[in-house]
Amino acid sequence: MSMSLAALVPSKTSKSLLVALLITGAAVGSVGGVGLYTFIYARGGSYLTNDPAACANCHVMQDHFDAWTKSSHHGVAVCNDCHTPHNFFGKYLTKALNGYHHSMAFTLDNFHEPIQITPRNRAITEQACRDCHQDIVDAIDRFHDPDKNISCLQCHDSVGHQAD
Amino acid sequence: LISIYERKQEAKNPFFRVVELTDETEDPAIWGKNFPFQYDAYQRTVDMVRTRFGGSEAMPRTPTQADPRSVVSESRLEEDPRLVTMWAGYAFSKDFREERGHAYMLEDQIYTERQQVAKQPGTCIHCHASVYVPYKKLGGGDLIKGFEIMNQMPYEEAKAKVTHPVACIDCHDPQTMELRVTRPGFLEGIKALKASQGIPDYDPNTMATRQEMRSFVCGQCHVEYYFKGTEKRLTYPWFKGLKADEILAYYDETGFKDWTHAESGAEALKAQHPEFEMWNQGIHARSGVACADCHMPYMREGAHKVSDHHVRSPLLNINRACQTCHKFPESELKERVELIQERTFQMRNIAMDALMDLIGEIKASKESGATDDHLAEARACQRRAQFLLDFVEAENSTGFHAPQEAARILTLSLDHSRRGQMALRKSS
Amino acid sequence: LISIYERKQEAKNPFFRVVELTDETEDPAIWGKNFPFQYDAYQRTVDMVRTRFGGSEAMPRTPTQADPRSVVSESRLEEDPRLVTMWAGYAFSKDFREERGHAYMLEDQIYTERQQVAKQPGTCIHCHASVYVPYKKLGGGDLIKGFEIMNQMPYEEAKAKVTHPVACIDCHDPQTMELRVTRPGFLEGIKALKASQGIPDYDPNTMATRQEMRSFVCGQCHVEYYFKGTEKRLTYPWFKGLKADEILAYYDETGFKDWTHAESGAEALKAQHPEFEMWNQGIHARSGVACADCHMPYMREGAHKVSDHHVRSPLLNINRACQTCHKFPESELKERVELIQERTFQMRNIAMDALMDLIGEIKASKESGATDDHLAEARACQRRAQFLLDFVEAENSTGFHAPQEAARILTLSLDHSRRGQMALRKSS
Ligand code: HEC
Ligand code: HEC
Ligand code: HEC
Ligand code: HEC
Ligand code: HEC
Ligand code: HEC
Ligand code: HEC
Ligand code: HEC
Ligand code: HEC
Ligand code: HEC
Ligand code: HEC
Ligand code: HEC
Ligand code: HEC
Ligand code: HEC
Ligand SMILES: [Ca+2]
Ligand SMILES: [Ca+2]
Repeated sequence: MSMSLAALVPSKTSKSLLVALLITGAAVGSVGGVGLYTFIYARGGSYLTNDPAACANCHVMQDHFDAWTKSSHHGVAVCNDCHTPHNFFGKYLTKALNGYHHSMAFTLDNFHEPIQITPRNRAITEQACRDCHQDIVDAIDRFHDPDKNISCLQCHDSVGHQAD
Repeated sequence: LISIYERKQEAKNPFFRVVELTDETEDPAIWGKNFPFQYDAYQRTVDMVRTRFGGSEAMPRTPTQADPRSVVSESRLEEDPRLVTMWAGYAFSKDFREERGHAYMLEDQIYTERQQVAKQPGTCIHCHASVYVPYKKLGGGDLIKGFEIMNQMPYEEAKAKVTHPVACIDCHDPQTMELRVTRPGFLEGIKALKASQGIPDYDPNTMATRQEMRSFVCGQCHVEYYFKGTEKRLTYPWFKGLKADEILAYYDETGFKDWTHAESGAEALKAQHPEFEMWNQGIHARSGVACADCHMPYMREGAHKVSDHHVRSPLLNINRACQTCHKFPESELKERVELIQERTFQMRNIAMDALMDLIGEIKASKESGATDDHLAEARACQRRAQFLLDFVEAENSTGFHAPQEAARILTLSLDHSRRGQMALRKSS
Repeated sequence: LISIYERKQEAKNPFFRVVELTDETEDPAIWGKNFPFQYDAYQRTVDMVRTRFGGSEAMPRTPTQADPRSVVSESRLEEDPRLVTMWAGYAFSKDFREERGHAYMLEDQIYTERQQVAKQPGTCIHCHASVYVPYKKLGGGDLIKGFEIMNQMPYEEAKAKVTHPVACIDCHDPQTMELRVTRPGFLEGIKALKASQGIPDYDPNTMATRQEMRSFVCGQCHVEYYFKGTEKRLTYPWFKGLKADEILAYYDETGFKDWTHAESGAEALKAQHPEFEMWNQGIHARSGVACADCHMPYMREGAHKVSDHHVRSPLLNINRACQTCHKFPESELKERVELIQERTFQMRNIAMDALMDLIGEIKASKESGATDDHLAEARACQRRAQFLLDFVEAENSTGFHAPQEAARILTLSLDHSRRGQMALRKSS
């Protein structure tokens, strides 16, 4: 378990963040309870499906949904293809983590706007690009340590969300 | 919990039509009953917060009979006395302050000392009050006629016809809430501009896109202007284009001058707040980014999005104003703007020093007996150098709206000052 | 079907290690056996295509004994004879051409007429040939030592030690193919720059990010430089920073001059291709966009992606070079660049005319008997005005790499010319 966790959670910081979140959730029962309630009522359960429209259940996701419908990947990738790891465990852990975090944020209404992707989720998205495009990027990355890989998003940040 | 429930409700009812609005409803408080978010924000334009080069700072003062204001903004003349020399003999050399929020526009115009040293016409009101209803009343239903009548009134008389600073009705159709241009100055100016580009009979209210309107409503006032002829008709000098040198060419052709410079005798021009013109030369306009995108960005109020009617410096609201398009940290975006502004300010200061040199030299030559003939070319250079410099100086973004274009204009200005100095040398 | 199968094969083997590469493999054709896509593109730098301000145009010429080239690029001196005046008395006034692709770098250096009018040191070779292996050989395995030895050779002798224009080995580690900096000039220059910023012992090869290396490999040569001392050590003048005025301050402090101006007697400086320095002041560098992103954009080759080793003007490749980041039509992007360039060019011309005036006046004063004392200040102004103007003139993007900064430098230049003219006036 610890090994697979390390594989799912890219950095130490986000790992301890995860642990902290889980502990906080358990210890502070009332907050956790509200979070759970929100999760259900605000159809946080939509995190568990692959339907992009489900993400847009939260109106704060509407813009991203709209922008996705105009993007080059509209026909080839849904939200989860880019925003969750491409393995079973990681996928549902990430969903749970994000689902919990976003439900809390949505309820407390205290998040930064415009919404910004977290470093952890950014890394997951980068990995998603690499998974699908393994072949084509091989030439440009094969000569480097994985931590010296060039960031896809530096040039292609709009593939999933095209503005207008 | 409650908050989620409320939001689900809100999303279904973006506003409640509490009162009926008509084309005569001037008071924004009444509009505010239907649109409380917009009205609340609109009222916050009283806030005074300084940025490195913009915003405004609250300077306490002792109210007097003539001027009851207890708070004004910084005097730009005290900050930079070279401005007094640049405008010698003109009302601006008496009083010129950092501009502040829309809430102050009427009182700041009424009480500026510029009113005491020169008789102003009713034309002034066009951009400092809600004039839509008053114009229509004066014109018996005809906006343009009302405009013409008020232009020719003395300021004191015109002032009594208006009540509010710019209000909802000046930018919105009360039935549909769509944006509209209500200012004759802009309607005529943009028509002339479009005509010069081969587009006849242009009318923004029927022909502009929604995104264009999000800048045109601001272009109603944030523009260079002059009072044409004895009727003092408000005119936007866009007949040859919107660039500073094109506007100068128009003034040169028509032989217009604002005043005669007290120290040098040059026929001088004053440029004022050409935000619309400069923005038009920048990369943002070219990319379709409107004034409202940065100065009235969308903000979320519960489940729906509203335009922030607290019109102000975007640097006081970087996350909403810039981060929707630029995914850099706030501190980085602020630094980018300030770097652009610092560079502009350095160039502006260089051009200003050169102008001071030129004015000083013309003055000295005059005093030592040079004839008007001898001074003619140097004075023409001063006129040009001064207008171009003032165009950037008066533009309120300190170069941000079009950094390279501002620099180009300052280069032209500096070169005219240089040539003026050379001309004196040749003729002496 | 076959083609899909082939691509899948290719994808798994994006390159075949056909030959073993070592730190002595100089010939790019050998590297090309392993990396045919990169090698093919690399060879295409022989193409000559003109853009509005860049690229290059093939001008036929009759080969001579002294200069066997049958095609050269445009003479910049013929295009703008003011350059001849600016560089009067210096080799550049004899021959200066539009630069062209990497394939030509060695022959263009060998045959420029500048070689005929002045004795050049071996230092020149640093940026015009593949020197990594020759340096190491000369230095007995020590790169820096080899560099020092070649610097002090006469050009003719040094030339004989090299064979290729810049080659794979100058930018790549043959084992890992990772980027590396091989040029002593850059290694020492960046170290001094970082030291001035409080970072000691900076070594790009161990401390830079991959993205930084995508610019540093170009910064090896596309920089301002001078030959220091009698050892003619190639030096990048970055001790006070990378900006034009900071570099000028460094030269002023060290009292360096490139030559004495033939017409005015000023101790003049020549600026050369400061692309790296200017790019550093621009918004692209600030946003992390590297030289290679625009000049070597990725291209698709069958089943994989490679960097386009046909290094050239991005305007000849807008879709790959710009459109990944900027979703505007090609024509619009081209217009944006050209608008920036036209503005830069206008300001450059204004600054150039002012410099011509100044040089003309100093010359006239000198001829009518003014003493060196009288001319000192005007000459100092010329030195400054000229270096700053040349910094923008010599920078090959015509302002694009940092539009507002280029304008700022030109404004400083223009002001120095103006002050020089004033100084003459005061002293006469
Ligand atoms: C093809 C990949 C892809 C798909 C499909 C995709 N996204 Fe994204 N998303 C991204 C990338 C890449 C970013 C980060 C953008 C950046 O950093 O500039 C991102 C960022 C976000 C953000 C954070 C906003 C920001 O700008 O940082 C949200 C919220 C989001 N996506 C939601 C969604 C939703 C909801 C869907 C489905 C409707 C979706 N995404 C589909 C790639 C994708
Ligand atoms: C319960 C409402 C809700 C639902 C459903 C929802 N989101 Fe979000 N999402 C939010 C909120 C609120 C934020 C802002 C959180 C913050 O910035 O702290 C957010 C932020 C994000 C971010 C950027 C911040 C980060 O954590 O990286 C991404 C990416 C994202 N959502 C993707 C998705 C995807 C994909 C789905 C569907 C599988 C989805 N969201 C469904 C409410 C929701
Ligand atoms: C679910 C698989 C999947 C994921 C995840 C994915 N892509 Fe793609 N992508 C595709 C497919 C399929 C295509 C279209 C077919 C093709 O040309 O390969 C495509 C096309 C593209 C294109 C060409 C079209 C364009 O927009 O210019 C780019 C670039 C690209 N992807 C980059 C990315 C990046 C960057 C990411 C991560 C943010 C990403 N992709 C994530 C499957 C994916
Ligand atoms: C420095 C900029 C840059 C970076 C970084 C970058 N790309 Fe690209 N990418 C490009 C350009 C430019 C093209 C267009 C190539 C062409 O049209 O020939 C491209 C093309 C692609 C394509 C093929 C589109 C097609 O024609 O089908 C895919 C897929 C892709 N990139 C994915 C990625 C992924 C995944 C990463 C990260 C590993 C990445 N890119 C990193 C610039 C970049
Ligand atoms: C891309 C964003 C953007 C656009 C578009 C834009 N501005 Fe600005 N504006 C700014 C910034 C940034 C400043 C500098 C604020 C400061 O110095 O505090 C500024 C300054 C101003 C100021 C002075 C504000 C003050 O605080 O003193 C005015 C007035 C102004 N703009 C009006 C306009 C008008 C009118 C338009 C359209 C014709 C416009 N702006 C378009 C970003 C923008
Ligand atoms: C074409 C529109 C327009 C007209 C006409 C106009 N103004 Fe203004 N005025 C503005 C705008 C926009 C500002 C804010 C920008 C600025 O201060 O540069 C402003 C600012 C001011 C200010 C505050 C800043 C300062 O200059 O001290 C005063 C006072 C003022 N105007 C007085 C007048 C007077 C007096 C007249 C008539 C002679 C007049 N205005 C005519 C648009 C106009
Ligand atoms: C009816 C004329 C009028 C219209 C329309 C108008 N303004 Fe103004 N604006 C002014 C005047 C006058 C001032 C200066 C008020 C003062 O200093 O008392 C001003 C001040 C400002 C300021 C300076 C605030 C500060 O803190 O320094 C900004 C920013 C601004 N306007 C932006 C806009 C934008 C954006 C629009 C369109 C959405 C707009 N204005 C429409 C007349 C107008
Ligand atoms: C200086 C011009 C100006 C003034 C004055 C003004 N507005 Fe607006 N208003 C705008 C702009 C610009 C928009 C954005 C319209 C669009 O996107 O089409 C807007 C949008 C709106 C909207 C549509 C929803 C939204 O927020 O985008 C409402 C409702 C509104 N305004 C109400 C008001 C009310 C009430 C007042 C007076 C208290 C007022 N406005 C004063 C310029 C103005
Ligand atoms: C609606 C989108 C949008 C908004 C809002 C916006 N920008 Fe931009 N910005 C752009 C575009 C588009 C460009 C042109 C470059 C490009 O194509 O990416 C640009 C270019 C720039 C540049 C480089 C050009 C230059 O003049 O140096 C800076 C700096 C900049 N923006 C800062 C800001 C700041 C600060 C704000 C907020 C006050 C802002 N922008 C708001 C879209 C926007
Ligand atoms: C954002 C894109 C971009 C980046 C980054 C960039 N350049 Fe350029 N460069 C251009 C453009 C555009 C031109 C103008 C080409 C023309 O006029 O044809 C240019 C011109 C040039 C030229 C002259 C080319 C010619 O055709 O004559 C050289 C040399 C050059 N750049 C080198 C560099 C170096 C070295 C760097 C990094 C230190 C760099 N560039 C970074 C876009 C870029
Ligand atoms: C070893 C020195 C050296 C290195 C390293 C180098 N260049 Fe050059 N570059 C030159 C020389 C010398 C020329 C001029 C050749 C000529 O005119 O004969 C040149 C010419 C160019 C041109 C002009 C092409 C034209 O058509 O006008 C561009 C663009 C350019 N280089 C970009 C780059 C970029 C980008 C890099 C890094 C990826 C780079 N250079 C690395 C020395 C170098
Ligand atoms: C620090 C690196 C560097 C050094 C040292 C250097 N060059 Fe260059 N040279 C370049 C670059 C980069 C270019 C292409 C950019 C340009 O022409 O502005 C170039 C272009 C040229 C050109 C073609 C354009 C022209 O100017 O006509 C000639 C010829 C030339 N160099 C000769 C020389 C000679 C002779 C020397 C020694 C006195 C020398 N170079 C030293 C980097 C260098
Ligand atoms: C002037 C510098 C320069 C020269 C010379 C040069 N390259 Fe490169 N090369 C680069 C840059 C920059 C990259 C991009 C590296 C990165 O992204 O980390 C690159 C990348 C590569 C790659 C990795 C895959 C790719 O295309 O991105 C290969 C393989 C390669 N070069 C081979 C060669 C060969 C073979 C030669 C000689 C024929 C050569 N290079 C000459 C600068 C150079
Ligand atoms: C890897 C991404 C990337 C590439 C490639 C790129 N740019 Fe940009 N460009 C940017 C960013 C980032 C900005 C800064 C504004 C912003 O934040 O959007 C910018 C700003 C600009 C601006 C406005 C700034 C100014 O100086 O006026 C122009 C114009 C521009 N780019 C043109 C180009 C052209 C032309 C090319 C190709 C030769 C190019 N860009 C290549 C990312 C890129
Ligand atoms: Ca202000
Ligand atoms: Ca060239």
